[in-house]
Amino acid sequence: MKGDAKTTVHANPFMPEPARIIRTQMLTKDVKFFQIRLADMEKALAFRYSPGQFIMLSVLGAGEAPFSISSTPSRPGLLEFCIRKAGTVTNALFRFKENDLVGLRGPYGNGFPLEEMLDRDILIVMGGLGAAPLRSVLLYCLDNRDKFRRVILLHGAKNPEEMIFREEFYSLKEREDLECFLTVDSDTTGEWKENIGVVTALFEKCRNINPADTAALVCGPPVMYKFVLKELVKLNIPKDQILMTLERRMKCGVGKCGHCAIDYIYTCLDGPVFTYWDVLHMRELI
Amino acid sequence: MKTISVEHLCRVEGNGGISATIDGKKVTEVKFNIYEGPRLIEQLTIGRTPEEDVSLAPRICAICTLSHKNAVLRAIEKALSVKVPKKTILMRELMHMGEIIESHSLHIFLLALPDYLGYPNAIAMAAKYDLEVKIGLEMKNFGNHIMKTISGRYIHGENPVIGGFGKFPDKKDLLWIKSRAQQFMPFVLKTVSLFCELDYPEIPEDETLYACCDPGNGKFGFWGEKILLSNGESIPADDYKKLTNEFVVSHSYAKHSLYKGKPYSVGALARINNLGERLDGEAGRKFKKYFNEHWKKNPLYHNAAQALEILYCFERIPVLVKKILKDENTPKIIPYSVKEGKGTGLVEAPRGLLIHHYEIKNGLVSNVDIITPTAQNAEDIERYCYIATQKLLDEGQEEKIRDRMDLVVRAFDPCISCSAHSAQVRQGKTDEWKSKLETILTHEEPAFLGIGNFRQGDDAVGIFIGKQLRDAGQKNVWLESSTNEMESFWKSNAGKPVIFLDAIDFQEKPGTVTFLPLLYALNNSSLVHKFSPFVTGPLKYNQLKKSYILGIQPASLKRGKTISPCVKKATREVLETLKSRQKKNRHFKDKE
Amino acid sequence: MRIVKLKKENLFPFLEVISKEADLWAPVKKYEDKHVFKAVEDFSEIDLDYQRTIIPPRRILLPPKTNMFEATQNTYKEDFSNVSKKIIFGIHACDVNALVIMDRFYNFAYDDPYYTRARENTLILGYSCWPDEHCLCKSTNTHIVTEGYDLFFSKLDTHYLVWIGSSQGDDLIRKQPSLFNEDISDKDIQTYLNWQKEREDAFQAEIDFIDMPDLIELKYNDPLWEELGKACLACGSCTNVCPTCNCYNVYDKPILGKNASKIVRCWDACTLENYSEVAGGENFRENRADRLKLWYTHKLQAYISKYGKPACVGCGRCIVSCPVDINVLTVGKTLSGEKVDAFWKRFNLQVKKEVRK
Amino acid sequence: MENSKLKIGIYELTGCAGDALLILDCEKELIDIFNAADIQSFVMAKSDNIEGDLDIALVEGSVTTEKEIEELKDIRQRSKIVVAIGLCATVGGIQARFLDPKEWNERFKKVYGNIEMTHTKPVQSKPIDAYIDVDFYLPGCPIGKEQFLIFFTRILKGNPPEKSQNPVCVTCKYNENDCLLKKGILCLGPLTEDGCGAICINHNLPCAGCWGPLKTGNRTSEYYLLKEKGFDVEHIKKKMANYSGTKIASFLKELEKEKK
Repeated sequence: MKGDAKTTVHANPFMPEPARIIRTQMLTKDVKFFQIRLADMEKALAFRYSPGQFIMLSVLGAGEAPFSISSTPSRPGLLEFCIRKAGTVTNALFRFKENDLVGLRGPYGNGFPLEEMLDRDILIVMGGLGAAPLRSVLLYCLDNRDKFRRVILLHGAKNPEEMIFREEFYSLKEREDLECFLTVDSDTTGEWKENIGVVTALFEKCRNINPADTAALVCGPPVMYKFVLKELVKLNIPKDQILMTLERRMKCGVGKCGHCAIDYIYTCLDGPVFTYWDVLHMRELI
Repeated sequence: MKTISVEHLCRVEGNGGISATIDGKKVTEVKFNIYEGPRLIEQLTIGRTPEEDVSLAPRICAICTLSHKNAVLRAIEKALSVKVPKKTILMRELMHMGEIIESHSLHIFLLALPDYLGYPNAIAMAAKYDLEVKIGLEMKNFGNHIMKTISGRYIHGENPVIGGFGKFPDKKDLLWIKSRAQQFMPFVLKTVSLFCELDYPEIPEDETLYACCDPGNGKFGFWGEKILLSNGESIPADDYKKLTNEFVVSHSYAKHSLYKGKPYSVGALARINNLGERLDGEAGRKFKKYFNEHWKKNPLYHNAAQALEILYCFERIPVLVKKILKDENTPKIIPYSVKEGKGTGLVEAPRGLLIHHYEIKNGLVSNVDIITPTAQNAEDIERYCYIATQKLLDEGQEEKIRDRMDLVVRAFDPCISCSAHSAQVRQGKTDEWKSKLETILTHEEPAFLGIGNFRQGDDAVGIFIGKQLRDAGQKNVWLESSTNEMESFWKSNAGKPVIFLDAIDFQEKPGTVTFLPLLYALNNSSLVHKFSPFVTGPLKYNQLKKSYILGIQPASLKRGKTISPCVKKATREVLETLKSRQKKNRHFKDKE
Repeated sequence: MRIVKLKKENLFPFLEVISKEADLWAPVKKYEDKHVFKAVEDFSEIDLDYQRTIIPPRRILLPPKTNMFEATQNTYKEDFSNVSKKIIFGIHACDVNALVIMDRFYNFAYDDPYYTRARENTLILGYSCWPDEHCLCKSTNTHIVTEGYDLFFSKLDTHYLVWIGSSQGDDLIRKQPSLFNEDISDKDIQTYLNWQKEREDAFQAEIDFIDMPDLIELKYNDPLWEELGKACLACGSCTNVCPTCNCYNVYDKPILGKNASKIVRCWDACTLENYSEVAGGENFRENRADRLKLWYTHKLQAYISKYGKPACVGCGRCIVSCPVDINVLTVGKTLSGEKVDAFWKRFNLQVKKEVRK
Repeated sequence: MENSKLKIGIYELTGCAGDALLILDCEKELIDIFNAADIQSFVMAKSDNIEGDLDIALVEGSVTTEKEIEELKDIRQRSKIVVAIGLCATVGGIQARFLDPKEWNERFKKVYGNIEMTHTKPVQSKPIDAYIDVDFYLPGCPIGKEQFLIFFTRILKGNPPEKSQNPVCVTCKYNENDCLLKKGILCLGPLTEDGCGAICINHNLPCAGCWGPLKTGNRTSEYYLLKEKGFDVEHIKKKMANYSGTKIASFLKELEKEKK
């Protein structure tokens, strides 16, 4: 794969394509959901990506930033993002309304190794904004349900108000082919009917998985990794089947600007999805 | 009693205001207020290396930064005996042209012109007078371009250093400047006719004294080794203090200056008045065409004078570039090894005479004195505002006062940052008071008023000297001790200058004598005891400005004590000085 | 490959011919002892007797600030104004080798059109050099060229031997073949060999780069990095002068009065403070020590493990640029356990002494 | 997105007025500047100034009188965003050099004697963030034209530029200058914020530090380096302090301690 020229929307990999904001919705008090479609309908339908990849969104006058894709390639046309207000670009995006134009280029990064996940148990562990990239792979698995065995979702948030996609995951609980467990550290609303406690407590629910044939997908805040990884190892899932997606400063997305470099790895080319083994032998990854 | 004031002077550089206090039909006080806080620049520059000061001192002001640079370089190079080659001097002159063009065009087009055309600012003016605004902006940009090319950037360029330039500008950049200056000519001529033919109001008009650098050799120019006054006097650079005599006033962090007790003006108008005859070429022709009596007494003609100077600069630039390029060598920075010396640099900043004086010891700057144009103009600004206000008041046009004061102040193109750089208080030299007193007495016929308390130690000294003076035959001497006498004093001396005799604490050795403008003493509460209420009543503003205090530092002000010996000794000195005048002065002759 | 001969006096006529259709860049003197590459019109400015330019020739291909796009709300216009026909003449072996590394990098995975287009329009005319005490290129094996040049000039007494490295190089020669001749005599060959041998022996600085990946791994937690971090001024000079550094930043420069922007890329350096800062303010490498470790790991470990040779071409620029003597030579030697005399060492001793007090 | 113009005020406290002047020096852009925003107050350029609520206040100059403290607090209250422009506002300027109140008092007396100011009391020069919260800083003595225009254009659209933490050396190398420090010249490039374009070094002159101190600059290392190169310790300290205002006070104190 490496060394082969990859393609993007344009021959110039830095050139964004105008894209229109279709719908926005506040998910929590500082996370907003965006549905975006390339302005050119043909290009929108032809746009291909895989779960775990990211794209670069640019706002005229503000700049450009990487965002992981939350939608699934199995439903082409629309791209979805969960964006937290953090810097200049996201602040500008938050001011945008439906029908406004942004620049979009990508997709970039390696994405989840779907081939290797086929016919395996899929254990998805997400915390906080970690739900953004993992929702993509979750929806992909559900859309191609026959290609995977058990699909388990463990999702933790600080409190119900900060759980992104709360309503969506609620409704997923009704599916019989998904084992969906939600938890919050504390219930601030008084209406929470699911689990209360840290996400690792949910591992109780998946004692009977077949570790050798499981792909575990993890994404969340740094503190979460520490405990979740320990649990996954305890479950005997091989280190190269534990997959995680990581954040780094990126300016180009195509391995040129150097900002995401760790050793000889460029997070934007060789990641953002890494195995636990990668993380262990490259000290700086987490 | 009411006060009309312009809280924030607009379209001037820096933060200041002007106010006039009116009592019925009389203006009692005009204050040019400087809100700009104290920066103590001269204190910052002491103890630094000359190189550091060349970088620090010009930061007094953004508009005149290169004038300051030229002045500090002239002073320090003199102090360190650095002789720079002619090419470097020519390059510095070219750089100065840039500043004059930039500053003058900013002032006349963007700051002053809206006044005459009735707009709040130049941008609002642009809709109807787009050509004028465009010329102004382009001209200003060209001035800035010259400054950037030679000094490194628009403001606070660091390229000019002691002994030369860090990097000499390229030939092709200079040639561009030359050709651009030539292209500009039609617009420059338009500028001159616009500002010389403008209808300037006649209020205020009054003669004043003009001071500027004498470039020597009968030429027009922006620096020299002598100061030329419009009355024909000439003062060498090193004696600059004879002209400036800075003192502190309490309504401003900028100091004021008086020459022989009188305000004077510096700036473009001063230069054109004093040196206009020397202009040649197109500038000379325009001078002959437009110059008239009004230019000598109306500060509003500053704008016309500035336009003429712009023309002079545009004519001078091609000449300078040609001269610079004649010598193909690139001068290297002249090194120096001298560690001690002193020097004064005189430069004509866009808004007038700028003086930098440095003393260097052991390779470090040990004393600094910087006198800026606006500080020198402050007194005249107040005086002309006073005249204008009084005149408008007399003519019943009170509503015009505010705008007119604004206009007058702006005409001086005051540079408030410059003025608030803060000079050092000069404690008078031991016998400086003698010469000052002498000068006043040759020009005025003041009344003397001894004040003080006989039972309070050295406080008696004012009355004591007064008495002795009277006994010695001095005319018009009054004593505070009796109330009756005071009433007739005010009656018979209305409008006359007064010399107050008193013990004042100015923190010197007991027995030291000082001679100060009354304004200074008045506002300096620590100097004077129970003084202010006494004077502020009957004394009119104009009279107040002409008055002085002859003070003696007391040793003790305790009740019941008599005058201390050292103060007595000082009294004798004062008496002798006045007596020696007696012989020369006709007022004493009457009694003899 | 073909080798031809060019008389010394024919050099300028040759440059005259080839510079008709392209800008000629060559080393010129900027300071007493320092040179830069400049687009020259007046050949007398060219000074071939130079050691190394302050900034490597990569700046000609991708200048410190490059405009990428003129953008509006829905259009992005590529700006390739930096791309023009260029010939870089007088470039030394180390810099030619660095460009080979850069070529590989900018073509890897995605093609960077700003570099590749500029590169495709640029011809490389190498020139032989003589090492000084800072030249490390023999240790990195980049003191000779095997690829990456169109022509390479080796200076002999009265002639240049000219290697033709590409078809475009050959085209240049053919513009006026009469300037060249092909009868290289045995004497010429001998002169060349002698010169070659003398040059090999003239190298003074040396590091064993083969051990570097392991040493860096073994000394990952060595106090050395903290010591370097304490002295490092984080000025970014080492990266800016390095011929194989490529990091950059992108910013959006809006145009006043229009709903449009310029998208500008400018060189960045991993040794600078906010290199690894992400939106929200988290900085992955806040310590100078961490950032230095990244630089050295990248140059001396990662690249070697991946391609079998270091991402250092031994040009010596970091050695002459770093005010506190943190450079490939002092760091490399310290890693191999050799004693070095450098400011950062003395500084740490001094600091330690004062702490003890 | 919205087209209503932002209300902007440009204010000058104590300083050389160079930053306000620099805005006027944007001759080619000046009309655009006035058209792009609603300049409510800009005393140096216009007389019809309105002192009301503002979206953005640009403040230059250091706080040097009690009146200025009040003015500044008033500006803060009426403005959504306050930007410190220029060295004086960001670090206190060259006049904030006297860190010790006693020394300042002495110096003040030397200049003004015992005069009691009637219009406003003086205070020791400080940057504006000593009294109010500041949203953005534009350093420089004076600020740069390009830096100002980028900032101004971006902030008008609600996108403040990303803060750079680079030293002057970065641009200096872009301009292919030789390192003066390496040559043994006292250059403050590594300790000074980037943005001026490395003008002085382009002119073969060492950086004097006029853009103010780089927050993360490694002063200790450069101090020892200069000491080793034979510079007088007092001279190094003065040079470092000249344009650092109140911002490197703790470092200077640290040095004093070491001496003892």
